[in-house]
Amino acid sequence: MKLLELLGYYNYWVFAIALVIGLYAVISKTNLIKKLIGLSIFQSAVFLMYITMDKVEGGTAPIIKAGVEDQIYSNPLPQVLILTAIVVGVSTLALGLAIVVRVNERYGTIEESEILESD
Amino acid sequence: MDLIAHLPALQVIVPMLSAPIIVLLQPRGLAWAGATLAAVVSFAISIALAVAVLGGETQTYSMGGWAAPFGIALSVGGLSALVLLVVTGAAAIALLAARPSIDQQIELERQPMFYSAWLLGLAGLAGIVVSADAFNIFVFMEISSLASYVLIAGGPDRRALLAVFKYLIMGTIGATFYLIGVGLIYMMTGTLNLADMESRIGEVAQTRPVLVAAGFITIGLALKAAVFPLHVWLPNAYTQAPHMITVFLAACATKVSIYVLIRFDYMVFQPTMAEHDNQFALFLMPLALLGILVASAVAMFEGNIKRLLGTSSVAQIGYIMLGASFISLAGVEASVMHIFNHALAKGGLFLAVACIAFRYSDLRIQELGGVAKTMPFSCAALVLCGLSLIGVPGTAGFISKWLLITASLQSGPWGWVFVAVILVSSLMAVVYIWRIVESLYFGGSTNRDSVISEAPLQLLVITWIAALANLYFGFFPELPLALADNAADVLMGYGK
Amino acid sequence: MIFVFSLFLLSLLIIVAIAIVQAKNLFVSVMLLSIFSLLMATNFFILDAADVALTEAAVGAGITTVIFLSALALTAQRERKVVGGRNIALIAVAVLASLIIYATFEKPRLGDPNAPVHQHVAPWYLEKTPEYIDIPNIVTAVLSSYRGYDTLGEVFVVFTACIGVLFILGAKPASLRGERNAERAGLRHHLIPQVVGRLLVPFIVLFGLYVQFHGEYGPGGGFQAGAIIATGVILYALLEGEAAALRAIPRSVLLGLVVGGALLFGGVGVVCMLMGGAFLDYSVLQSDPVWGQQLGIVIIEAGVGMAVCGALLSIFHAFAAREIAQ
Amino acid sequence: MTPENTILIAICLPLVGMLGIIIAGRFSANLRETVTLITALCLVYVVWSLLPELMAGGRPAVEVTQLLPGISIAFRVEPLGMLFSALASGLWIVNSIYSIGYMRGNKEKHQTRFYACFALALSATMGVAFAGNLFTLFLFYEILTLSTYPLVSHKGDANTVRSARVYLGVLLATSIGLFLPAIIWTYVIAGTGDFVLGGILPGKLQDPEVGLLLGLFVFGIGKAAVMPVHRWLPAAMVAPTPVSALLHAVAVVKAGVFSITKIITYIFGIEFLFDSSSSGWMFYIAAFTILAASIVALRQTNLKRMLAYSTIGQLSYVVMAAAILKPLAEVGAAIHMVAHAFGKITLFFAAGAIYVASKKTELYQLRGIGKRMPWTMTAFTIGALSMIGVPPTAGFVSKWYILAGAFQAQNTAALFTIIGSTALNAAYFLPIIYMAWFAKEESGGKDHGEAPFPAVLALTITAMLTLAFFIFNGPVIELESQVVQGLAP
Repeated sequence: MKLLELLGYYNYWVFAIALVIGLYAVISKTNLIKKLIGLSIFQSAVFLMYITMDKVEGGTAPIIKAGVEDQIYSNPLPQVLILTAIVVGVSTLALGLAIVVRVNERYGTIEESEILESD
Repeated sequence: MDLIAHLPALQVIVPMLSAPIIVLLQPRGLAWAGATLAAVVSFAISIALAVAVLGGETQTYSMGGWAAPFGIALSVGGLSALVLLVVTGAAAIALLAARPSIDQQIELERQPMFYSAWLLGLAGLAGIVVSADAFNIFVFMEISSLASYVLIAGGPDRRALLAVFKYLIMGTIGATFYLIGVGLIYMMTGTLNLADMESRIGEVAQTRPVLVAAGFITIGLALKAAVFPLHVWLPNAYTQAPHMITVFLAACATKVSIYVLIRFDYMVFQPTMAEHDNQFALFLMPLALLGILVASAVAMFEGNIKRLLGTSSVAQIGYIMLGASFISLAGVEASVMHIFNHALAKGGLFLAVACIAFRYSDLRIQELGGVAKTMPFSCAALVLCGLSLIGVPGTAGFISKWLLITASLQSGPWGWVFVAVILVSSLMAVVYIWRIVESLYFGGSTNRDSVISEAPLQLLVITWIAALANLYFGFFPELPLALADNAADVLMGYGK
Repeated sequence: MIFVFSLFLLSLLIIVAIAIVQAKNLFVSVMLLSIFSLLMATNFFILDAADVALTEAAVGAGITTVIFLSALALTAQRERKVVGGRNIALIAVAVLASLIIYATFEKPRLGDPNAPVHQHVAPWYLEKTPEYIDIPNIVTAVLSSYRGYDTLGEVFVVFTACIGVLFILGAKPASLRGERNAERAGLRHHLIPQVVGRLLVPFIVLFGLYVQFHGEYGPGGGFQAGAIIATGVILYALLEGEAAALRAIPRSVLLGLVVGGALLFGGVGVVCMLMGGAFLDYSVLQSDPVWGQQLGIVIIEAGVGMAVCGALLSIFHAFAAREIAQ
Repeated sequence: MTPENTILIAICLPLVGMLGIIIAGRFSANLRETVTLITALCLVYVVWSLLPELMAGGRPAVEVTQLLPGISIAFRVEPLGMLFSALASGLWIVNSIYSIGYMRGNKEKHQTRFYACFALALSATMGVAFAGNLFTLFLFYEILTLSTYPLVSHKGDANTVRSARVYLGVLLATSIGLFLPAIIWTYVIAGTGDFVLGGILPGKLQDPEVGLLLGLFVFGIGKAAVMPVHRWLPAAMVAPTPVSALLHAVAVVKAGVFSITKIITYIFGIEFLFDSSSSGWMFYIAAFTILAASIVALRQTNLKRMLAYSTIGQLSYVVMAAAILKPLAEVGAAIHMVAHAFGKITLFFAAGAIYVASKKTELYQLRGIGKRMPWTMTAFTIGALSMIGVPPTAGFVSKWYILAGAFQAQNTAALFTIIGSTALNAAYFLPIIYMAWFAKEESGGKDHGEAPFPAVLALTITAMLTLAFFIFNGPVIELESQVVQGLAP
């Protein structure tokens, strides 16, 4: 049980660390695509947090098996939320990349520092 | 179920389901007509909703027939009704006036997508306002955000792209922070419904995840609401957006985030968490005051008229936050009223700017000398809305400033400091509005032929409707006041 | 054993994340990001979230990577060296990390059946679904009925992104150079990918259809199916060339799919309203409420699948067409 | 026409006139000026028709709208406001006649804007005069400030615009920074801002705060030009002379001292202020302003700037008279508004007439001008004598009442101030009069005669009024005595 407990914390820590790695990339990188890559990590980390909560000891995926009694199922709700969040994430990313492509066309670069100089 | 009962759902569904149809309307002008129709219908729905909740009853709706907390519930009270009026009103007004300006700025073949994104933005904002479910708010927040990125990216200048990229990054960080906060609360309470959260959060209110969640939600929403100093995305985005989009977004986009912030905080955290109201006030009040002063000061020196007005919005958001941070009936009422009145004033101002921009593409103030001679009506509307922004008596802006000052004085020993800040910033507002007026009316008219070439009638008429609304609600503020009263009662009433 | 494996995977996740940020070559970063998503998906699977794992694999590792790569093809491959500003960023994120880790110590421990999330709302779903909706996959039930409104919102997020990308990339490019046009005919001249790919594409599409219609019983549903089918078509486009893919499914059909899917979903909701229920209350569709629910779920899942597949493909083609135009 | 309607008509009439002027301005200058004169005549008729009601003790009042609970736009006519409105509207006619001569004589541009803004300023003046509460007063006070900016910056060159910005900046900054907080404070402690005889503050405010609030009011009402917020008035002298004459001798500056007097009598209450120890400073600051402004005026070389500083000093007479806080002095304050208005408008008219005829603006240029412009300089002499307070001019009457009030209060400082300032006034006016009539004109100057006829007509009328008021002042004193009725001497 100790191991499971540790693992539980470990999941959250990995969430925290991945989150800030992503955020760090967003803040400190000046390449626009790199910023979006950072944003992608940042969002994925949150998915891990949600999914970590749905786990129940001895449980299984929440797909009801006919005729099996006393089966413990994991929580379906966080899964539903994250399904939505994943799609939201990829949508944002696609839009961001489309903007970056246009930035590159109009400015000839995707480095923020160079763009700011040319304006 | 009768039609009235369906109104909260229709408020979102009408613009949302119109959006895919609009994309298919290729022939010239049809997309605009369709989008405008949808927006006007939404506006009518929000008026009906406002009338329905004036009695003080909250309209609720269970999506899919599943009762909360199992399904997603919608609820519309006084506060939501007022914000809905602002959102749908801004969309309807801007769309009604939009065609000439948009024809000028967006290529014809891209217009259907543009108008569709506009409706999606409207649907997203309306969806946030009616929702009573924390996660559902996130989903609609994303619809509205993505749509506004698209709309701003329609700006003709290449700087629009950079502005929108920055907005996208900041907006996504804000939304993700909100999502983390909601996740942490869900972890501790097992529910996503706001009312259910309020009732279940009590026993775990002092646990660390909930404390951290409160922080994440406040910061995330403050980022989306452009509360100083998290506002850096706003002036650029407003400056570079197509003119009519600036009208729409400036009138309502950040206000919806403020609405969520106020609602979440007053409803879920304050009644349950000891000392939270003090922490909330302590956190927001300095930011609000700094925002009011710094942004007003910066606005005095801005060169571009749109950027100036955008920066002034940051200060105005400060007023709204200041009212909210008093945690009192009068404060909340002032804050809610200012949401309404600032939308009127800023929407009108940007409409007038759109009129001017229709004829003069360079919007730097010193380049606009003597424009009043060629566009007397547009400039007069700009002056009228400018007076409202300053808060001159007889305009809508005065009502909320007066309420805010009264609330400040009731807030305790520091009241006079707040009043001083409000007055100083009003003075600064006089200066920056005056700079515009002076240039328009008394500026160098060297190369202006005095042949009157006003903006198209469609644009002008709508601009004047907005300008006169500033006067009307300056003299007859009963309707928004009643809703704001109701909102303040409800917000201050949680947990009591 | 599985926990040790999980521990290992999570550690790897961090290492990969650091590598992504450190890599100077953007192409490498994107490939690593794809691996990051796969690791994430594996983790989700270990945590009993089969549906999410499937989606993360299809969307995160598949579609995201493809879009990133097509954007990279249009921009730069390497990032420039950054000067300054790192320390502030480091301090900011360190504060954030410690704040979150501070919060973890009062969280319910992993898998605790007494955690609030397992006590409230969720048990109701597990208990009542057989009675009200009667489909085995509870995730699908929650997704498409209890929280169907969220899913509708999600479809519209994808829709917004789709028309957004089309709108933004619909602007006329600054310069039109047609010279690369001829070279970009896919991987037709490479024999092995060609053969393997040709074999794979139909299976992927078939698998997608299976996932679509099996969503009520096992992991899967509209999103995953849409993403998987889109992946299949994109693979086809990579093999046979952009033009061939567009011949197979023209742009107008794609747009039709997106609009049709979104309207189908919304339309079901409106029909429910007209038949006297609340918006998206499928029970009123049939005389037997349970059948009504099942019917509604099948239809809206189809709508979701259409919309997601069409949107993702439209986005991909918008980027790919830009590539040719340059 | 009930008295209630009359009030609203008096405020709206100039607005209607303004529209008429704008429309008429598109067709012909003659038509435009006819509209101005007709509007002015109608306004006088409307305003003066209220007089019998007031004399009989009536106080017509009307509430237009309530914005928020407790905050309304309301009007109420009382003797002070009646006097102010009658004065401003009456002199508008004379001033319009003068403007026609001046503006045409100088071939000024933007004349339509000039007449239109003038009408707007008059509407605002009526609003200030009839305001029934502090809020309404403030509203029209600000409209008056804004509507006069285009008049001050009329010339439009860089120097003018800079001065006009000083004008606007000082007036707006003081009104929003000090006047508005004072109003808010009043509403908060009294719960109302209505003008009630005897005041609304007695019993609600303690001692150091009384002085503080009074300070906010006195300095916040920048139009009264109490030092150190007087800088806008010399700056405003860049305006065309008719503007200086009506607005900066009558409407705008009188709106300032009128507001202070009204606030002292109707918000604080004279007796309440007299009894509180922290309000005494107001008297000294006014006395200081009188003397300092007179000394500064001595050193001026430009005629209009000298008149501006003279105005500052004369305005503080009113403030000082009000600050003596005795019934006779309050009557004196009201009468001095009238007396100074007649005298100073005459002086400005004369200065403008000199400018139109000879383009002369500096004092040293005036040598021997009396022979070329006898009508103008005679009027100027009468105005100057009134400023000094020599009988038989209007200035003597008001100074007499103020002195009487000072005796009532046994205020020797007031006595010395009045005597000192009279000497100083004499010191800067008498040399000019002497120079104009008896000095020999420098050779090589422009050959000129009198100013255009309308201008001369106007200044003759006001000079006559200055003389007439010495004798026919009974009704005014009777009316104003109503304000202080029932108060212990």
